[in-house]
Amino acid sequence: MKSLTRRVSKIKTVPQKKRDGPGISRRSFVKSLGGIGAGTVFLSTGIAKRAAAQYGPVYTDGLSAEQLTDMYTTMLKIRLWETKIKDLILAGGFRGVAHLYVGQEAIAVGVCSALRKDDYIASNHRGHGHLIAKGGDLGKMLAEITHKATGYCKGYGGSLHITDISLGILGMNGVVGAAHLFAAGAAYGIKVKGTDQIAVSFGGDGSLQNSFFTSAANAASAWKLPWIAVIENNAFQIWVRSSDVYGTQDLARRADGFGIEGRVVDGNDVLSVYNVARYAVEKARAGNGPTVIECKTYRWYDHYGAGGARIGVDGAFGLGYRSDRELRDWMAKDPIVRFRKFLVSEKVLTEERAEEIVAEVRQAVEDAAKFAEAQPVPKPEDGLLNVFAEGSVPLHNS
Amino acid sequence: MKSLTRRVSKIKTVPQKKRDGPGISRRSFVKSLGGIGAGTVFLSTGIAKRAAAQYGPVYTDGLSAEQLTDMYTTMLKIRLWETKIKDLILAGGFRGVAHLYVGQEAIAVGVCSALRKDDYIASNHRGHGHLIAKGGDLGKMLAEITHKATGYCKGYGGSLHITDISLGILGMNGVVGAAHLFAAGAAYGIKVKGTDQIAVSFGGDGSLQNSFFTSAANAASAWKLPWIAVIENNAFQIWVRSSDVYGTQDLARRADGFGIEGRVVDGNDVLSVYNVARYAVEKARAGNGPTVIECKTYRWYDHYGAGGARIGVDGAFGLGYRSDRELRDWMAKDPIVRFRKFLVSEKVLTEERAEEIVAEVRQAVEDAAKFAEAQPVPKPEDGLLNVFAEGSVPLHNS
Amino acid sequence: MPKSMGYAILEAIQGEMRRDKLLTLFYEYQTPAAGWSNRSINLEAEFGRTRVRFCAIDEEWIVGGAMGMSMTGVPAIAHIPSMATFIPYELMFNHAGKLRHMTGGQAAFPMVLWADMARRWAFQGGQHADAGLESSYARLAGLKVVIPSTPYDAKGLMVSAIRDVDPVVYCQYPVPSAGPEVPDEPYTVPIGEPAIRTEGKDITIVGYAPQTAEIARAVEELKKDGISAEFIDPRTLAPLEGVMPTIIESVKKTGRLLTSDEGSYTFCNCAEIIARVAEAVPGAKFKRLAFPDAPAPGAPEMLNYMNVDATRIAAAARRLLKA
Amino acid sequence: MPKSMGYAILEAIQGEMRRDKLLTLFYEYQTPAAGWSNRSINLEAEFGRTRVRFCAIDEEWIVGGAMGMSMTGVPAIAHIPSMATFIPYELMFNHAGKLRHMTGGQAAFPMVLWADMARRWAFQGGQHADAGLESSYARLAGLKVVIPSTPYDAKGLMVSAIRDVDPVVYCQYPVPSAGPEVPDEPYTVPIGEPAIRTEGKDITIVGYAPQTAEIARAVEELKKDGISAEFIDPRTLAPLEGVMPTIIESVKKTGRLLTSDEGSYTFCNCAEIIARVAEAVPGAKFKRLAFPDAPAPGAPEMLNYMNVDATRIAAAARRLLKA
Ligand SMILES: Cc1ncc(C[n+]2csc(CCOP(=O)(O)OP(=O)(O)O)c2C)c(N)n1
Ligand SMILES: Cc1ncc(C[n+]2csc(CCOP(=O)(O)OP(=O)(O)O)c2C)c(N)n1
Ligand SMILES: [Mg+2]
Ligand SMILES: [Mg+2]
Repeated sequence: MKSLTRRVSKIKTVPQKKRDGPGISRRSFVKSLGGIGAGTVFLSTGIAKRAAAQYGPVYTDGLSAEQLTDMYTTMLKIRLWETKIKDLILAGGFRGVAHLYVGQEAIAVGVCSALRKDDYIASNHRGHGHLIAKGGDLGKMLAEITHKATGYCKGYGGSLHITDISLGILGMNGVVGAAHLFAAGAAYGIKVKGTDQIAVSFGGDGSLQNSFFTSAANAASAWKLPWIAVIENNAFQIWVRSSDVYGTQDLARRADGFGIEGRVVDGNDVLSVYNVARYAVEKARAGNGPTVIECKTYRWYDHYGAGGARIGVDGAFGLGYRSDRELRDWMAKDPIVRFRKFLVSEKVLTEERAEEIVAEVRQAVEDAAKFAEAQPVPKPEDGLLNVFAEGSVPLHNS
Repeated sequence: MKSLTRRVSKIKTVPQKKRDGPGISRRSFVKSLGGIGAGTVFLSTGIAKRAAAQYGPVYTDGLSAEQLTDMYTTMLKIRLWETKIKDLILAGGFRGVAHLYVGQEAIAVGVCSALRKDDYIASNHRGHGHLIAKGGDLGKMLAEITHKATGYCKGYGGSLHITDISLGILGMNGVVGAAHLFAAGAAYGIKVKGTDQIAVSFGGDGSLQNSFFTSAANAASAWKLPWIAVIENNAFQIWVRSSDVYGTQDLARRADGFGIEGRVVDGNDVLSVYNVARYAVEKARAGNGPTVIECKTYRWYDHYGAGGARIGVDGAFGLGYRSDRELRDWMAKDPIVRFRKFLVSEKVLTEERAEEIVAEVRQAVEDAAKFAEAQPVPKPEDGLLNVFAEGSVPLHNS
Repeated sequence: MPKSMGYAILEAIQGEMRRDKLLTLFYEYQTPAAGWSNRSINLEAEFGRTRVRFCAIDEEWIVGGAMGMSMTGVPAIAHIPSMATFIPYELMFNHAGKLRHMTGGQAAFPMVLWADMARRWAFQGGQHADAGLESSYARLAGLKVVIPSTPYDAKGLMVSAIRDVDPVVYCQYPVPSAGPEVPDEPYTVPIGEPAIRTEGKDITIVGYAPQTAEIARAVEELKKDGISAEFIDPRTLAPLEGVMPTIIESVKKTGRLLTSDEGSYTFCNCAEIIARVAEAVPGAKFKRLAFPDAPAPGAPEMLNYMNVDATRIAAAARRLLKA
Repeated sequence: MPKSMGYAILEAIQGEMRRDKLLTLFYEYQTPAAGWSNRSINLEAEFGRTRVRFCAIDEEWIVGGAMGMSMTGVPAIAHIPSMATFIPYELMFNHAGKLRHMTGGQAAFPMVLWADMARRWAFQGGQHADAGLESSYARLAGLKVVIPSTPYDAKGLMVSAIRDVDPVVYCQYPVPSAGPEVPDEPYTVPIGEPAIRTEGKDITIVGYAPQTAEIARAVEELKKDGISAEFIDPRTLAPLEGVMPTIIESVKKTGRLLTSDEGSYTFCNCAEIIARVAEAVPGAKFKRLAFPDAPAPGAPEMLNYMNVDATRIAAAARRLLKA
């Protein structure tokens, strides 16, 4: 058999300045104001102060109205695109599976808004939101979820494994917790390359116990790796309540044992998440090591699929392991409604514009669904490819 | 093949009173004084106070002179028996290997003196000391280390695997960290049985990273298991300094992340170790959950075998990864010399009696060596036994 | 309604937990309860949360905790999910499998590693659709590995596994109900005994769990062509000493051995069986069917192309008879 | 003084680290330095502690960190000790081996898992004296597994493993120096090519690394009896597609295959080879020698009784020739 030989790596250092994310620091805020064209609204200092009082002191004032609107739009994309998937599943005959992220949108968007395009994220089974926030294409994602030949993974992987290395997306992963270790490894690679990238891993409250997290945390702490672990504490591991199987209430405490800073944040508040993420990102970029961020949140749907859900209705009710009342309480804290109210009250958006965006996103979701539907299925014999970089493996069924 | 069938387990609850260890509580101290025969010296309250000032407040006053003398004797047993092994290795032709415990005796003896006979310990590769402190027989241990048919494991396991379930010794183990998990499992079993036993695991500073510790700590914390992890921080993992590969200085901090109490103690001071262990044991027996105890110490010999050592001389010098000066500083803190001084100054022992005990232990060590030497080697075909409880496995080499 | 495999297993555990007051189950999220109409089992409700303990996502705890517990005389069942089967592999390898021998017979692990197995499902990726993992356990000294193909065997083998003093890996594939009815009372299916599912004289076919239904269909197809196939289900994969005589006798009679695995080709469990028969029956002819050495792709188009099924088994049998 | 296997491997890594400025080594305590008289290699001194990184006792980090790093274009070598070989097994199984396929070709892991192997040493217990573990890796889809038996192959296979874009498990058994001299310059031994160590016509013997010396001695012994044995060292254990034609050709010629493993019998790597030959060469005769399905006892009396050695190999060959 032929082995494909790797090309020798060349060191490609990304200069500190070439930022293409929203990485505007407090110090550069006044400067960037000067360079803004007409039509871009900024949060006034008064608003920044009120936001600071509400969310903590640091970064919100660095966000332009455009960026804030993008964040709102992205949250909607996740919400409406996944709601569409839920409806497709309920309609029957769906060519795939999904662990819906709805309810947790503030986390993906808050974190990824603090990242550059060349930063890495490693994601888990409930990762659609992370990928959309990092720039994933709705159509190609849905094509992959339905195992089409032109999906992100050519139909091999499906929902659980959507990957786009070119966007820094190291992939969703079906093994709980693995993302933490791979991101920490990527963070070590950043040290070797000498770039100022960051590697972020997303994991649920269930992702702390297998050694993936332990190994990542120790290495990141010992060698100050640019690693950020985002723990989305939605209270459940399938139906198991984390409080029944863990000895601490705040999972960010796990970080203490490794000498890592652990922060707890309201995961339904996109600006709070952004603030903490931005802080952690700047710290890591400056070479000051890792942060663990625990975001308290709740998932609106069942662990998997669309059990308890209905077409055209938000949320999954009547599940044996949680009360409808608990869900309703959390739905009242809808991160999108909350953020939209803030944007409107602060005049970043008008109600009309906010509603227009909903319509635009809804259209984009319909387009994505049509795109995915129209895509071809994979060729049977392609299953033998891609085991190794070159060649195919032999069939053994005849 | 025949399968051996397990007998149905019967619940055997050990009543709280039937203590055969030194478990004399502060409250029973006065009572037990009444029952002491002539010739037994007790620490006076004055001494207890001075000890308290030096070591922390709690338990030393519960120890009888007899118990203190036993602790001294056991430390000497470990020291002299292992020194003998070192000399045997250097003499050549030794039928076995050893990771010497010399220098760390205060930890094994401090901890095991706080345990009952029916408590469990799970030990690691550097575990001779733990086993002797838990009641292991010097002759049978040496017979096992030299792979004799009458050793603790009939010659199969050797140094790394000495086990005596009847003494609560779940075994030394060659895989770093595994002991933590097995002890925590045993602790869960104690909960199922409803007894008030304790399970203690011993591990080095290197034993925290693999998931054994993480899994043990979380379960013990979540369900308040009677588990105590003793971390013997002797600074090195073979030649790797833990401070170079961990993000925290005090390894007891690792406990915090699990919501477990973590204590740091001078591992060369048997009474300090005993105090903390006793505290942890009483806490666990009362159903109040686990403790992690980090003991700072140093090993006098090389990681393994007798490199850098000489017959008749204490300590291994000239090792590339540590300075002789560092070793000498630690040898100056010899836990046995220190404890003996204390016992003499407090009149628990006279210099003469202390010296007599040295001679007695030296004799016991010589007897053990002679016993081991005289033991038969295993029968070749016995290698095929004990894979399963019944029968033997087939040979495949002809 | 016949009992499902899942129900049969819970019934086995229920009976043993009633019999042995210490027997304890660790699991993750696979609720140990099942039922229909007036029949139901709920182990947690019956035996309490200490003995029926749901755990964090921590397969090392589930298996390692069970090992530590079993070492001290509390027999244990450790239930782990399929994609995590190999997280506790080292524990089974270096400790459960070895320590009895290394301690000269002292250390005993009366435990069952109850491993969920996946199948080559469509619409999953390779992590959630693996099969054949039992051969990695069957390779380890000191472990027994059983793999039921019917609800009847599932119950009887679980009872045997729990009562065994040695560690047993119990592989549960999701297979449809078939075979004899499952009695309500406890009974054992001995570890180490194969089952001859169909007697025949022209060709021997060996396969198990996920392949049982396909092989059974292939045997029917072959019958139509007048070919009499003998179908043997090994039921125990380690140790194989008790299983091989039946297979070897059969191949001595038929001269031909066809095996079919849902797992990947290389080191699929039947490779070991073929190698043993090749040594014992010189001149026999062999054919091994299996999934390729590839992960399972999610798209059914690719997956079906790679899977073994009844038609392919029957075709291979016909070819082998002509060879 | 000829280069030892250890030195040859370090020389390979040194050359590749000079060639590729990102190549990074994670290890635990097996100091990557060696030398004698005026020759010496010290990777940490030459390349610095970032690229030559000693780690905590954390095989999951060493392998998983290397995987994450390699996914982002930083090729990596993960060196793990023998008794811990299976701690990162799940990582290699579910991730390194599967993710290229599951991501439709996107995810690449240009990494080498450099696994120390033990041998059936005396005076160790079974945890420190295991062998044959390579078959558990060879079983996993998407991984390449190589196993050098001489210092020359050790260097050439390490260079190939490092340059390969796919994950390679590199199994280093401690074997004495033998075979051709090791050039100072980098060179490759291709993955997937076996070596015919001795040509012969009466019987084919297959074995590797720990068994090489014993087989070589047995071949000499047999020669004295006028028996001409062909000794083939597979060198690559997965995928076997490149290796099998040579072995199959040989057995077609000799009609007899004898294999010898230091690992346990069941699923030893040669079981897969026998099963493949049995299918390809009907009528051939087979004999498999291996350690029993038991851990290795520490006492040499028991161990030697169980081990395969040159005398037993030669005797088995004679018997097989008479069969
Ligand atoms: C190692 C491992 N064990 C078990 C599973 C099965 N499993 C899939 S998702 C899940 C729950 C994950 O909970 P959490 O991490 O909190 O994420 P959430 O689903 O709540 O977002 C489990 C147990 C798995 N995929 N991987
Ligand atoms: C899981 C595992 N990895 C590596 C080894 C090899 N090894 C044996 S002892 C040791 C060092 C242990 O250090 P520590 O835990 O601090 O104990 P110490 O030897 O200092 O008492 C190592 C790396 C092992 N036995 N097990
Ligand atoms: Mg959760
Ligand atoms: Mg140490």
